[in-house]
Amino acid sequence: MGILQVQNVNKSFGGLKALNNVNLDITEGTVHAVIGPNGAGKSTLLNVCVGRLVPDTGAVLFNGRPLTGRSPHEINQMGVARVFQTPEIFADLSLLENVVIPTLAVRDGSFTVNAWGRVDNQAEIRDRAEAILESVGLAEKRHHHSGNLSRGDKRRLELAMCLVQEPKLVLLDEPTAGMSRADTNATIDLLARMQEEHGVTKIIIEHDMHVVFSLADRVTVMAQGTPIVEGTPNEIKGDPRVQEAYLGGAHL
Amino acid sequence: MVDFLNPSRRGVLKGGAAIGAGLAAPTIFSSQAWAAEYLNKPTGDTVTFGFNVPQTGAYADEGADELRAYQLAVKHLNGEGDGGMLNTMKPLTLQGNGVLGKKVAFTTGDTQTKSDAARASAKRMIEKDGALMITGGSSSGVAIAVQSLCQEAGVIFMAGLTHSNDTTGKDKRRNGFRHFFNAYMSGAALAPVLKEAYGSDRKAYHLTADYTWGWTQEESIKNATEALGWETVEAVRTPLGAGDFSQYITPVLNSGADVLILNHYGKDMVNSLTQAVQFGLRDKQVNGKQFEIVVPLYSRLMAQGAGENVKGIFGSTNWHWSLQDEGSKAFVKSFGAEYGFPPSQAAHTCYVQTLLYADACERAGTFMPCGVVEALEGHEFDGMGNGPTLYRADDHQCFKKVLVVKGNENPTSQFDLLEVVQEVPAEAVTYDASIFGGELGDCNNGV
Amino acid sequence: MTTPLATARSDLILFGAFTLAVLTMPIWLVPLGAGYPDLMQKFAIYGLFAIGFNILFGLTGYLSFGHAAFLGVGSYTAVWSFKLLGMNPVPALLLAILLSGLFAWVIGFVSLRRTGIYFSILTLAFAQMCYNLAYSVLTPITNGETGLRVLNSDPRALDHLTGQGVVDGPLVSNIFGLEMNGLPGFYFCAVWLLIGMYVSIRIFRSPFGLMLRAIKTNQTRLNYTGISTRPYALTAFVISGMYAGLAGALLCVTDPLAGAERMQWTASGEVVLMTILGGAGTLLGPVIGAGLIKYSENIFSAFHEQTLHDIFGFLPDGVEGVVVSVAGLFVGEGWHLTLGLLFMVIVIFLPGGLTSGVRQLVQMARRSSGGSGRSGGDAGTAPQAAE
Amino acid sequence: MDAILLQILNGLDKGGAYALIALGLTLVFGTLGVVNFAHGALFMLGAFCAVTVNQVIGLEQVTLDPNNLTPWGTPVEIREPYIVSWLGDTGHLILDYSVPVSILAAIPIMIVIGFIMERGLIQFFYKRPHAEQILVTFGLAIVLQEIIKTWFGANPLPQSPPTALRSAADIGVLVGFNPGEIVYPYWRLVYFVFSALVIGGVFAFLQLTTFGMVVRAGMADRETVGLLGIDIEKRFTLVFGLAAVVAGLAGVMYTPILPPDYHMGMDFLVLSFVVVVVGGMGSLPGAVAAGFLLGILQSFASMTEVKSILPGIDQIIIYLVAVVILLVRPRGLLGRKGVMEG
Repeated sequence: MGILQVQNVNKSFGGLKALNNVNLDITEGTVHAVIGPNGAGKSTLLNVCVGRLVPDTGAVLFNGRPLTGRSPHEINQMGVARVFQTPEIFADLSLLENVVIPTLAVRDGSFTVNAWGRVDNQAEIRDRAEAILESVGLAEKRHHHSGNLSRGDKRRLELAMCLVQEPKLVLLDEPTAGMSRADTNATIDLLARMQEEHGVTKIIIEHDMHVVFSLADRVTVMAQGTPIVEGTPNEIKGDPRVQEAYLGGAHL
Repeated sequence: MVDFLNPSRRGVLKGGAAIGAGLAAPTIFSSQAWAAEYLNKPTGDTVTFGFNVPQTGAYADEGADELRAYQLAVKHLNGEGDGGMLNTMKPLTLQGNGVLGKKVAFTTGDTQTKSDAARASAKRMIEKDGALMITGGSSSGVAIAVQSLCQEAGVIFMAGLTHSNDTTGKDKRRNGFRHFFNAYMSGAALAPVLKEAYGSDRKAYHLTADYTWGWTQEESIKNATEALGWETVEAVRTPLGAGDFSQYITPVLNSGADVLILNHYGKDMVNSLTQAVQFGLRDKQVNGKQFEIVVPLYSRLMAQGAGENVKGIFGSTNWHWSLQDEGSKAFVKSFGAEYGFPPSQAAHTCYVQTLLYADACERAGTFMPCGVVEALEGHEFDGMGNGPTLYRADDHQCFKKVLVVKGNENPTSQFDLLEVVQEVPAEAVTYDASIFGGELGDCNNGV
Repeated sequence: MTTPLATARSDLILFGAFTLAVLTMPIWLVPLGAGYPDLMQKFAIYGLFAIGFNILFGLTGYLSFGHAAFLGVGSYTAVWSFKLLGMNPVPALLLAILLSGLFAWVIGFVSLRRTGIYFSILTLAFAQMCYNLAYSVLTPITNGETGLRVLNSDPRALDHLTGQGVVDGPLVSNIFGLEMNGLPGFYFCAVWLLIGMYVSIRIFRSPFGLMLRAIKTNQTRLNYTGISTRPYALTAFVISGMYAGLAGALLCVTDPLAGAERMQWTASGEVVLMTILGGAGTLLGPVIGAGLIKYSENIFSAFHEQTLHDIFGFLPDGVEGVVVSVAGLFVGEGWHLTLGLLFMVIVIFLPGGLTSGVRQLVQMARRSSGGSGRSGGDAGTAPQAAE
Repeated sequence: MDAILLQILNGLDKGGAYALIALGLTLVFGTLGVVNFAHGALFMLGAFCAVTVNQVIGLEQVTLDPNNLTPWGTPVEIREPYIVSWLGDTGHLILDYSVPVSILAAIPIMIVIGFIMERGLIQFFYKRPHAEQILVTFGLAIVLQEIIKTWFGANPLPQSPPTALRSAADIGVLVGFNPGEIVYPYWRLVYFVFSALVIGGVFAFLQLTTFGMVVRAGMADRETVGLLGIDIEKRFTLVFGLAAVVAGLAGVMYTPILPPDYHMGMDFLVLSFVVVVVGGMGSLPGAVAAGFLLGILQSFASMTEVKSILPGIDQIIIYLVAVVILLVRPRGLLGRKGVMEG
């Protein structure tokens, strides 16, 4: 049994069937890519997994516990982290503060009023935060305003914010979307390195085949709300159904 | 206890003049209070009055008129101008050379028609500018709030426009004095005139501003009219500043009432009267009688705001510039010459209050509040408009003629909006001081 | 871009300087014409109000348009405490903080279900309901238009117990006979202002404060970081409501009268303006904004033609007349005009408020004097929105 | 029965006014994303257009009568409007109809004011946070009202409806009530019809013109419309001008009901925001529906029968409705899902 199980999930928006009886089983420790043409339901699937959307029917289980009906912060506290298509960071805060917050969230839970101690006196939190910034290569910028970072650096920071929580599962929504070739490659390198160092289970939603084939252990192809093929990247490459799904997608 | 309230360098600090004056020593620490018998005892050659009037908000024009009157009063006290009512005031002790030999200076402030702001402004006058007397205001809430402040601080308060029974009733104070008339007196003065004009078989409908002044007026007018034999059909409270009163006016139409009494003041009165007239109330026949509207408290500024809708509508007022007694004529003449238009009742009451205070100081031979209180209590005077007047010792309320007025049908000018129907003598509106309760307490010199 | 870092030491220096400035107000305000007790009390009290408001608005970005309601609740509670318990300010303050906190909890609980302008309108609606009712049907509790005051006939149980029940002068709040008006009243408020400031500094630098700032920047991210944002925002709301209650109670300690206008939406708007004027999210800004607005309210409004003639008397006659009539538009009756123009100028040219304007000036001065801004800098957390 | 009918009439009339004021506010918010606290001031400026027009066409020739002195010793002034001395009875007629005539003047004046406001100030605040928009427009509102106060004073300045419309119409008779039971002022009926026409006009304009189409598209998705290469800036200015005209006209026609003073904008500001929010931010039909709903609810809450059960309900009804709507249906009555939903 995998770390994340999607069981018979259906989700419609008005008349549009976004997810049609989706089943998915993610093995712990793997990088699992979900690909498919626009409108295949990838993002909806991801939003169902993190609690942003509630499925019409079906369930999502994480380590055997249901995720459906829980709010995003509860799901995160269970060990699921999320990386957004456009990096979601605390743009008004410094890089260090950006990573201190998730560190605190792990130590103090979803709500603790700790209004008296100074943040900068919390040595263990700081050390962890600085260590993770070091590992993504942002240490020297730790006092900078994170809103001024380049897109690639924002992505690194966001990854750092996820990883510092030592999650069991990370969901990445098109982590290289809109990035330059150089930033994309840097991100791939970073993700690959992280996989070596931390070995966290990851689900990656992706368009860019280059990214998928560089990182993924397994790939699921979705079309029109349903997974159509699942296999290793090499198996997927040659599958005619995949070609058709993409070409068919072009027709649409 | 050491007195920290003593003024800091009055005269130098007047207004912002001191901003450039460099570092002035904080005299606030070098208190000389132990030497003074009373708060803010003037040590230089001037004595400071505090004119606390609404400069912003709905009553700003009334406040501006009050300020004009105050400035005129200061001129006259200091022997400038034509002297105004100083020529007619009887008895008169003032010399026309200031008060007790000191020139009168003044400081102004904005009450915003809010108790908080009014008290803050009055405190500044007392604490910073060294004012010995605070005067002004255009609503009872403010008057009562400032009056109790002056009592606590130990200066004299000469109320401006305030019409609630409470000011000299349950909230009266030894250090506070009111020249203006009140709701009870409005009722007492109006009732006989209404009876004569509209008969004794009438059904009245009250619309009342939903706050303390409105309630006291409603009660007073109700009592006075019911004593005539009128019946009160309904008394409805309306939110302050409602703007559109249509939802309160339409129920009047079919209520069976044949008189509408508007216990509103200021903008509320302007709006409710305008709208009531538009609803055709004055063209209506009910119970075989012509429907009538009554506005118990009138002011010229309100009449201006309501325009032609006031025509023929009865109400009461403290004073009107068309009065022909010597005092009124003298005041209207010097005010009109100075500013080009006649004074309002608020201006009159403020002018008179200033003169009365100054005269009381002169008579008492001191600015000490307790001395002034003594000089004003039970003081009888004449020649200030409204005929012979008594400052009653029991509640510090003035008793004098009350004017019943009617909206002028054919105004000859924009100021000629009200016509005096009757000058109701003081005896007719005098009441027993105990009926409104309250305690004057002791006078306070602030030391 | 790096900004100067706020360390424990720099905060201590800031607080020390602030303390010094507050305690010496009776000296340095005199040449500005504001060195009299009532205005200084108002500076301290409204400073406290704005500091509290800033904990909500400056940190979380939730713009409450109904904070005056808590000020009013604090005031009424304090006066009722005077009436029932006695003139000692301590129980009055404690009760006021407690009750306004409770009020804030209820209103916050409901209002925080929405964000943005909806949150603002909800708080505004609650405050306006409080105001309208206090002015009219709740008069038995609030004494309506006239305002709630302490009367000699009130029970004042504790006073009578300690034999201070019979007072022949005015009833003034006092601690062991030291009356809370004049300068002692100012210092009493100043102590509370300092406590309030200190607490605010602690909150700003604490993990809790960091979470609040994170709410302002990116609530979505915070949710996906495992933080439940609403309880944080509610706590901030309650804390700032308690500050407002404390400020309201202090208003009554220095002057035992509570009026309903304190709850009007314009009063809520005033604290918003104070905070933004001085600089929302900064430590000192709200206090400076509060001071500026109270100063203009009390000093500009007191100018009249004669004072203007005194000021501009040095000019030649013709010029003086023109200058006085132009200046007259902005003071006295026209002080609102000055205030309105001030807001516009500040918002247009200094969106971060006065404190950010000062900071920009300092940075420009530094740059031009050749001291190139150090990058990196010493240890500590970073771009603190503070100075 | 008659009481209820009358309150419905009151509600419709009030609702017309609320809807007119809220319409421009929600239009500006929906297209421009600006929270305009100076919108009330536009209403007030419109009302003062009527005052100005009245004063201009009523400009008086002043002759002094040296034989007749005022109590303060100056000659009595005899005033006669120039227009009357020139045109005689026609002059009287124009004076009598000065409020409706003001509309002609108010439209260009309000457009110009709107343009100046948008180009001179608002355009710099499109990207700024709501809080700053609120502050700067609030500052502007104060400045505008203080200017009006300096010029016109603080006292209300009464404006009369035309003589023919000054009294009340017995409309109950038309539907079978006894005479005098259901009477309603002509001018209020005029106001209601007028507001219906203006609202209809605005809707038709937005529905039928290309400009309107772009504006509606902009309300739905501002970025995309910008991407289509449409010069959205210029249209923003026009939208602001349109909002100013609607608010101004609401003000002009309201003057006979509420004698205008400098503060009337602030008095209506909070209320208009409540109407917009209840209707749904950025929803034009919502603003209209909410205007009428609140108007009618307010009228009913003021009835003695209701107040005896719920004392003070008429003081708070507007806010109570806002709270309930926001909690139960945060996007407002007719707001689109997802737009400014908090």
